[in-house]
Amino acid sequence: MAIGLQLLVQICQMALVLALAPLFAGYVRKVKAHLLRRQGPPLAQHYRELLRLLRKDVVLADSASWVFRVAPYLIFATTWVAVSLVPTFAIGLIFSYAADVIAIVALLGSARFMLALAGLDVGTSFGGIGSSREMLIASLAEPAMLMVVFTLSLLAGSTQLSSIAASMQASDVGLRFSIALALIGLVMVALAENARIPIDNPATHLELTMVHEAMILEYSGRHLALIEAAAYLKLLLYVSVIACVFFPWGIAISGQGPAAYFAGIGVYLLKLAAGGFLLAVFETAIAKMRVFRVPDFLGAALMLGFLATLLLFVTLAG
Amino acid sequence: MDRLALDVAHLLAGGLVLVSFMLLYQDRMTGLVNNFALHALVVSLSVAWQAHIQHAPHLYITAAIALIVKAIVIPLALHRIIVQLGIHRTIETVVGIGQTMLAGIGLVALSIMVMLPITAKAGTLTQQDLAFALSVLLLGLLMMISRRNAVSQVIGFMSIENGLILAATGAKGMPLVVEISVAFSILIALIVIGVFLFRIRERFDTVDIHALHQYRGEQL
Amino acid sequence: MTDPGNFFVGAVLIIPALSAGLLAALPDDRLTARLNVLAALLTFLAATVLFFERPATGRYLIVDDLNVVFIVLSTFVGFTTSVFSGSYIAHELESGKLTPVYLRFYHAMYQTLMFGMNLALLSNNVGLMWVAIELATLTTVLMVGIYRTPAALEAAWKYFLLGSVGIALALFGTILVYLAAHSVVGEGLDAMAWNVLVKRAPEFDPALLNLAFLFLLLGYGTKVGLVPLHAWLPDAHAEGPTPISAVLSGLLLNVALFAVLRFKSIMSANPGAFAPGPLMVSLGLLSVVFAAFMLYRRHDIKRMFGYSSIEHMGIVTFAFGMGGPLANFAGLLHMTLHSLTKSAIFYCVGHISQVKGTQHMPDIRGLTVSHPALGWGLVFGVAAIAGLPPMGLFMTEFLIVTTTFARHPLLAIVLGLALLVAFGALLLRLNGLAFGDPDGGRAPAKASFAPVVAHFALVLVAGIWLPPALMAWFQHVAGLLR
Amino acid sequence: MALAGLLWCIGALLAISVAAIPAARHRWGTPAVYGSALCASTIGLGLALASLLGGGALLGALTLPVGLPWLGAHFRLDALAAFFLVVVNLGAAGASLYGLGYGSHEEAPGRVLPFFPAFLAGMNLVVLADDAFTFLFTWELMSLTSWALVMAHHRRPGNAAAGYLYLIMASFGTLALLLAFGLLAGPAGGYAFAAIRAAPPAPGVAAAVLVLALIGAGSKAGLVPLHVWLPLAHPAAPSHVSALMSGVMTKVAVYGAVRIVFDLLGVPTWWAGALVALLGGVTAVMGVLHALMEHDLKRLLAYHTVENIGIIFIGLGLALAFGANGMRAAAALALTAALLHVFNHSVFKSLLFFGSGAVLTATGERDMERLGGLIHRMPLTAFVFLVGSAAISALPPFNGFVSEWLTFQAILVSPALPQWLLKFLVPAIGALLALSAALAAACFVKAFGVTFLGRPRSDAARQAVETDRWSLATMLILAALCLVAGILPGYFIDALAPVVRALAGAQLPRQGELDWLTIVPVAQSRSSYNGLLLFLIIAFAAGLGAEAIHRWASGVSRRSAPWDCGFPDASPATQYTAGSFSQPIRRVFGSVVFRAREEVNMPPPGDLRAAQMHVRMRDVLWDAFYAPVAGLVSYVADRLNKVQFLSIRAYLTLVFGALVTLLTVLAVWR
Repeated sequence: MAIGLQLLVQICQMALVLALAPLFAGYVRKVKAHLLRRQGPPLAQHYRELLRLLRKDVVLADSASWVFRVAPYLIFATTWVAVSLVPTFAIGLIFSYAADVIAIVALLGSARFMLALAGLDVGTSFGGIGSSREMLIASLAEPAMLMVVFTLSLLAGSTQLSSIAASMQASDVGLRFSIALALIGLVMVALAENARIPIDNPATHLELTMVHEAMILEYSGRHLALIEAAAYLKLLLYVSVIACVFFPWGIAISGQGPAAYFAGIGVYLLKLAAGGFLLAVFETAIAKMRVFRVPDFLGAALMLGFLATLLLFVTLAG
Repeated sequence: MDRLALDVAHLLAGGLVLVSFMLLYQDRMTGLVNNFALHALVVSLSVAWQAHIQHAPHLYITAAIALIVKAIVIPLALHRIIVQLGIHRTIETVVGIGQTMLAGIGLVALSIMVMLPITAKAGTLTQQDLAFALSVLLLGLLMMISRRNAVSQVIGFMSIENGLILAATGAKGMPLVVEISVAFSILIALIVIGVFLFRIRERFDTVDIHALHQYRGEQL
Repeated sequence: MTDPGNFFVGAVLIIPALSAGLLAALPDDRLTARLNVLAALLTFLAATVLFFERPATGRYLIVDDLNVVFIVLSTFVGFTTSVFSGSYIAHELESGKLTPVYLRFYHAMYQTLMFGMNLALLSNNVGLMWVAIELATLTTVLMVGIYRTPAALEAAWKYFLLGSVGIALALFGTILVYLAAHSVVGEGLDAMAWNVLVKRAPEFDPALLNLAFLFLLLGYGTKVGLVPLHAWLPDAHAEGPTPISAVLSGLLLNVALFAVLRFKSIMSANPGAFAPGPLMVSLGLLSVVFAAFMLYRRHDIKRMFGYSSIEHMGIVTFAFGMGGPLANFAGLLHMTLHSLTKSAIFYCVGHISQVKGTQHMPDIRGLTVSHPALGWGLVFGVAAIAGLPPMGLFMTEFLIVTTTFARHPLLAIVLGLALLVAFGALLLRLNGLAFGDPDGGRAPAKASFAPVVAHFALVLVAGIWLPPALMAWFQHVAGLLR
Repeated sequence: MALAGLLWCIGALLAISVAAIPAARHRWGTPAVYGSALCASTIGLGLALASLLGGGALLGALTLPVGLPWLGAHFRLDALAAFFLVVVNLGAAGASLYGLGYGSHEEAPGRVLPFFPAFLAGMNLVVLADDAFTFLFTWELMSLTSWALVMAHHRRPGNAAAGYLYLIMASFGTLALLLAFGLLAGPAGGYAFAAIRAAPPAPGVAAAVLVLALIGAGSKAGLVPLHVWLPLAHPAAPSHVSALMSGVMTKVAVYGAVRIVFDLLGVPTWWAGALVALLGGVTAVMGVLHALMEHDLKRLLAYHTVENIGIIFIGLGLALAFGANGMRAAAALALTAALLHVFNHSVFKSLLFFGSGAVLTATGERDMERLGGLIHRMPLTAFVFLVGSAAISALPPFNGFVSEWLTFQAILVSPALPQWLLKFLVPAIGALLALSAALAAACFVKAFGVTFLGRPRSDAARQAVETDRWSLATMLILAALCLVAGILPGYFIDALAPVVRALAGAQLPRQGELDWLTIVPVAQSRSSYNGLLLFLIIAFAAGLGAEAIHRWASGVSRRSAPWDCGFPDASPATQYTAGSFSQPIRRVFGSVVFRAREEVNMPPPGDLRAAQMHVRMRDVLWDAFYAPVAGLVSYVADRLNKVQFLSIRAYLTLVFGALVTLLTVLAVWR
C-alpha cells in the first residue's frame, strides 16, 4: 500500500506543476510589466489563453504530416514527465529514481527534437529558421549543462537530483566558489533553453531573430495550447532545478507525511516567487543579443562550468 | 717455380694493365682498334706463358683463340665497320682524358687494396694476377661508361673479357670448361653484337647509341 | 645409366635440346606450336619424376633438396607458358606482327631457353651453371628483339649490354670461388662442384670468398634485376613477346636468384667470411623502395608489371638476407608463388593487350565490363601480387614483415611502407584498367584460360593450405640456407 | 560445440559465395543467395546468442589444419567473440533479409552476390580467429571482399576513387596490425594468441603495440584522422552493404582493438587510456561536424559512424584508464558502456542505412537537397527512419541514450582517478561527448526533416513509392529492437557481464533482478535510469493529454495553405535546405574546423541578376595528413622516374658505381 501512497504523492506533484506552470509564466510577465511601469495582463491570463486555444479549431497546413499532429502531444508529455522527475516540494518521490539529471536533460532533448521536426514539417522558411537555430542553441547549451552537472556530481557524488538536493542540504558542503560558478552557468543554460532574453524573446512574433516562436508559427488551436503548456512547464522545470539544487532549504523528504509536504509546497512557492522576480528583473535589465553572439554566451557558460570543476578539484585536494 | 717465371708472368699481366690505360687514353677510333689488338696480343702471350709454367698444354688453345680471334679477326672487322660508318676520325669521350686516367689509377689502387687481405696461401702469382685482372676489368668498365660510341663500348667490354681470361688462366688447374665457356660466350657475344650492329646501322644509320634514346620506353 | 633418376635428369635436359633443333627445322607453324607444348609437357613430366627418383650426384649434374622444386616449378611454368604461347603467337601471326620464319626461330629459342634454365638448375658445377645462365640470357636477348621495332631493339640491346657486364662480373666471381676452393679441395672439377664446395666451405680463404660473393651478387644480381642493376628488366618485359615476359619474370629471375642462393650458402658456411645478409638486405630493400615509386609513372602495362617483378625479387632477396628459418621459408615460398602469380598476370596481360590492341594503360578501361574473364583475372592477379589474402603471397609477406619487425623494426617499417606505396600504384592502375566505362577493343578474347586458372588455383590453395610434404621440404631447405 | 557449428555456418557462407558466381546470371540467383545467407547468419546468430547467454558451456577452441602449416588456424569462441558474433550475425541477417527485397533493384548482381556472403564470412572469421596469422588473413579478406562490394557500382563517378582510398587505408591499417603482431609474436614467430598471452610484452613494447593497434583498428573503424575513406567508401556500396560496413565492419575493427589492447596486452597504462579517450572525443565531434555539413544522405550516415566510433572509443579509453588504476568496477562500467554502444550502434545504423537505401530505390537520389516530403509517400519508411534518428541522437527512451548515459556515468567516476591529467582531461572529453550528442540531434533533425518532411524538392521525390515488404520487415524489426534495448537495457547489460568480467576483471551489478527493471550502474543513490518506467509514464501522460483534449477541446481540423507569416505560398525551393539548416552551426564551428569561407555576391539594387553565395570548405585533416603524403609520393615518383629514361651508358655507370662502392667498402671493412 506504501507504493500506492507514494504514487499518489507523485501524481499530486505532477498535477501541481501542471497547475503552477502557466501561473508562473504569467507571474514573470506581470512582474516585467510592472518593472516597465505597465499594468500587464492579469496573472491568470495564460490559463485563459490556453483555454481559448483549446476551444479553437485547428488549421493544418496542406503539407503537414502526422509528425506535425503527433508532436504536440509528445512534446507536452515528455516535458511534463521531465518536470515530474524534478524535486519541487519534496525529494525522493517515487518516479525520481527513473531518471537522473542527465536523463531529464535528454528527455527535454527528445521534446526539442520533435519540436524542431515539427518546425520543418510544413516546409516553410520560418519553420526552418526556428528549427535550425534551436538546434544550434541546444547543441551549445548541452555541454555547458553537462559541466554544471559534473561539478554538482563531484560535490554530491551523484547525478540524482534528489540525492544532490539532499547532499546540498546537509551542512558539510558549505559555501564554495565553485557552486556560485555552477549556479551562474546553470542560469545561463536555463535562459538559453527557455528562449528567454537575451537569447530569444518570448514576447515577440514576426522578427527574423525569433527562434522558438518561429518553429511553432504554423501551430494553432489545441496543438498550440499543448506546446505553450509545455513551454511553461519547461520554464518551471529549470527554476525548480535551480531551486532544489542550490537552495534546497525547506524541501520535504519523501515519506515525511502531509504536514511536511505542505510546508514544502509553501517554501517552494516562495522560491518560485523569488526566482520569477529575479528573472523578470534580469530580463528587463538586459537587451537581446544577435543570434551569432549566442555561442559566446553559451561558451562562457561552458567555461564557467569547467572552471567550477577545476576549482573544485583544487579545493577537494586541499 | 722459379723466379724468372713469376717475373715474366708479372710483366705480362702488368703490361695488360698498361695497355688498358692506353685504351683509355686513345681518342681515335683506328688507334683504339689497334690498341685493342695489342691488348689481345698481350693476353694471349700471358696465357701462353701460363701454359708454359703450369705445364697445362690446353691453355695454349686459349692463347691461340685469343690471338686469332681477338687480336686479328675482330680488329679487322672493327676497322671495316668504322670505315663503313665513317666514324674513324675521332671519338667523343664523355669525361676528359685526364680525369679518366686519374680515375683509372684510382681503380688500380682500389683493386690492389681489395686483393691485399688475400692470404699468401693462395699463392703470390694468384694474388698479383688477380689484382691485375681486377684492374683490367674495372678499367674496361670505365671505358664502357666514359665512351659514347657503341664500337668503343664493345671494345671496352672485350677488354673486360681479356681481364677475365687473365684471371682464369692465373687460377691454377682450372678445368678447361671455363676457357671453353669464355670462348663460347665471346663467340655468341660477337654474333649478337654483329647482328645488332647490323640492325642498328640498318635502322638508325649510326651506332651511336645516343640515337637509340628517342625510342626509350614511355618517353612520349 | 642404369639409375632411373639419371634417365629422367637426362630427359629434362635432352628433350628441350632436341626439340629446339627439331622446331628450328620444321616449317609448319601449327605443328610447331603443338610440338612446343608437347616437349614442354614431357619435360615437366620428367621433372616431376625427379621428386621421387633422385639420381646419385654426378660430376656435372646434381639433384638435391634445393633445386628439385625449382626444376619442377620451372618446367611447370614452362609448360603452361607454352600453352599460353600457342594462342598468343597464333594471334601475332594473324595480325602479321610475326612471320613464320621468325616463329620457327621463336620456338627453337623457347626450347633453348628451357634447356639453359634446366641446365643451370641441375648443374653441379659453378662453371657449367654460369654457361647455362649465359645461354638462357642470350636466347632471351634474341627473343626480346624479335619484333624488330626500334623500341624492341633498344630494349634488347640494353639487355644485352647490361647482361654481358653482369656475365663478366659473375665469371670473375666464379673464378675467385674456384681459386678459394682449389687450395683446399685440390685442382680440377671437384673445386667447382656444389656438393664439395658446400661441404668444404669452412676451410676456404674468407677474403677470397668475400670478394667472390661481391662479384657474384652483382653479376647474378643483374639477372635478378636488383636495383641499381635492373635497368634492362622493365624494357625487356615491355618490348618482348608476352610469353617471354612471363618466362623472364617467372623463371629466369628465379634461376639467377637461385645461383645467388647457392653461393650464399657457401658464404654462410664459412665463419671467417662476412655475413652476406646485410648486403642482400640493402639491395633487396633498395629494389623494393625504388620499384614501388617507379610503378606510379608507368603507362605501359607490361613495363609496370616488370617493375613489380623487381619489387618482388627485392622482397625475396630481402628475406634471404634476413635469414633465419622463418624468413628463408618465406623467401622460398615467395619466389615460388611470385613465379606462378606473375606469369599468370602476364598471360592475362598478353591477351588484354591483344584484344585492346595496345599496351598503353590509359587506353584500356573497364575490362571487367568488356572482358569479364580477363578483367577479373587481372583483378585477382593484382590482388594476389599485392599480397592480399586468401592468396599465398599474403602468408609470405606476413612472415617476412613480422619476423623482420621483431629484429629490425626500422627495416620492417620501410619495407612495409614501400609495399604499401607499391600497392597504391598497382591499385591505381587497376582501377583504371578493370573498372569504369569500357574503352578500346571489344572483340572477344580468343584466349586459353587454362594456364591462368591453373596458376591462380595453385596460388589460392597455397594461401589457404600448404601440403605437409611441400611444407616439410621448404622448411628443410630453409634450414639449409641458414 | 557451438564453435564447430559457427565454422560450418561460415563454410556455408563461403560455399554460397562460390555458388553465387554462376547463380548471379539467373533471376532466381538474388533471392537464393540472400535467402541462404539469411539462413546461415540466423543460425550463426542463434549459436552466438546461445554461447553468450549459456554461461560458458558452449565456449571452446578449435584448430584447423589450414593457414600457416606449422601453426594451423586457431579459432576460439570466448565471451567477447560470442558478443561480437551476435553483433555481426544480427547485422548480417538483417542485411540478408533486406537484400531479399533490395537486391532485386541491383543492376549488376554479378558484382554483388559473390562477394556478399564472403564478406559476411570474413567478418565472422575475424572475430573467431585466435592466432595472428588467421586474424590478419581474415581481416584482409574482409577488407578485400568489402572493397569488391564498394566497387560494385564502379561506373558511378567517385566510386572508384572511394574504393581506391578505402583499400589503401585498409592495407595501411593491416600493415600497422602486422607490425603490432610482429612485436607481440617476437622473432621466433609465436603467433598463437595463447602464446602471446603467456608472454606479455615489456612496457615499452606494449606502448608501441598499443599505438600500432590503434592505428590498425582505428583506420578500419574510422578514428580521426584515419577516417577519411569511410564517408566515401561506405556510401558507395549498395545500401545493405553500407549498413554492414558501417554497422558491423567498424565493430569488427573495434573488436580488433579490444582483443589486442584488453586481451593480449595485459595490464594497460593510464596514458593509454587518456590517449584513446581523447582520440574518441575528437573523433566524435569531428565526425558529427562533418556530418552536419553533408547533404548526401548516405555520406551523412557514414560520418555519423565516425562519431559513434568516437563514442565507443571514449568508453574504451575510460575503461583502460580505470583498469590501469585498479578501479575494476569503474572499468567494467566504461567497458559495458562501450560494448553496449557497439551493439546499439550496429542496430540503429543498419536501420538508418536500410532507410536510406529505401529512399535511394524510391527516388534514385542520395542528395537531400533534392528530396523532401517523403513521409507522405513512404510513411512506414519515414516512421522507422524517425525511430532510428531518435535512437542515434541519444534520445530516451531509445537504446542510443542508454549507452551514452552509461558513458556519462563512467565519465562522472573519473574524479576518483589519481592522475591529474586524467582528472582534467576526462571532464573535457565529457563536454565533447555532450557536444557531439547534441550536434547529432541537430544533424538528424536535418536529415529526417529535410528528407522526409516539408515539401518535395524534385519530381523524383514527388513520385516516390513505398519500398518493398522485405525491406520494411527488416527495418521494423530493427526499430523494435531499438525500442526494446532502450526500455529494457538491464537484460542487455547482463548479457554483457561475462565479456566485461573477462576483460575488466569485474562486472556491473546484475540489473535484471532489480526492482522495476531500473538500471543502476554504481549505486542507487548515485544514479539510476529506468527506460521502461519513463516510456510508460510518457505514454500515459501523452494518452492522458490526448484523452483530455478529445473530451474537452475542439476536435475540428481544417486544411489550408501554410501561414508562414502571411507570405504567399512560395515554391518548395524556399524551404529550408540541408545547407541552410546547418548554416548557423557552420558559422560557429566551420571557420576553424573547415576553414569555411562564404562569398556573397549581391548585385546592386536595380540589377536583376540573382544573388549568389558560395561556401568554400576545406578538410583540414586531409590537408594536414593526406595531401602531404600524396604530394611526397608524387614528388619522389616524379624524381625517380627520370631513371627510366637514362642512356645505357648511365645504367652502366650505375653498375660500375655499385661495384666500386662495394669494393671500396670491402677494402675499408676488415
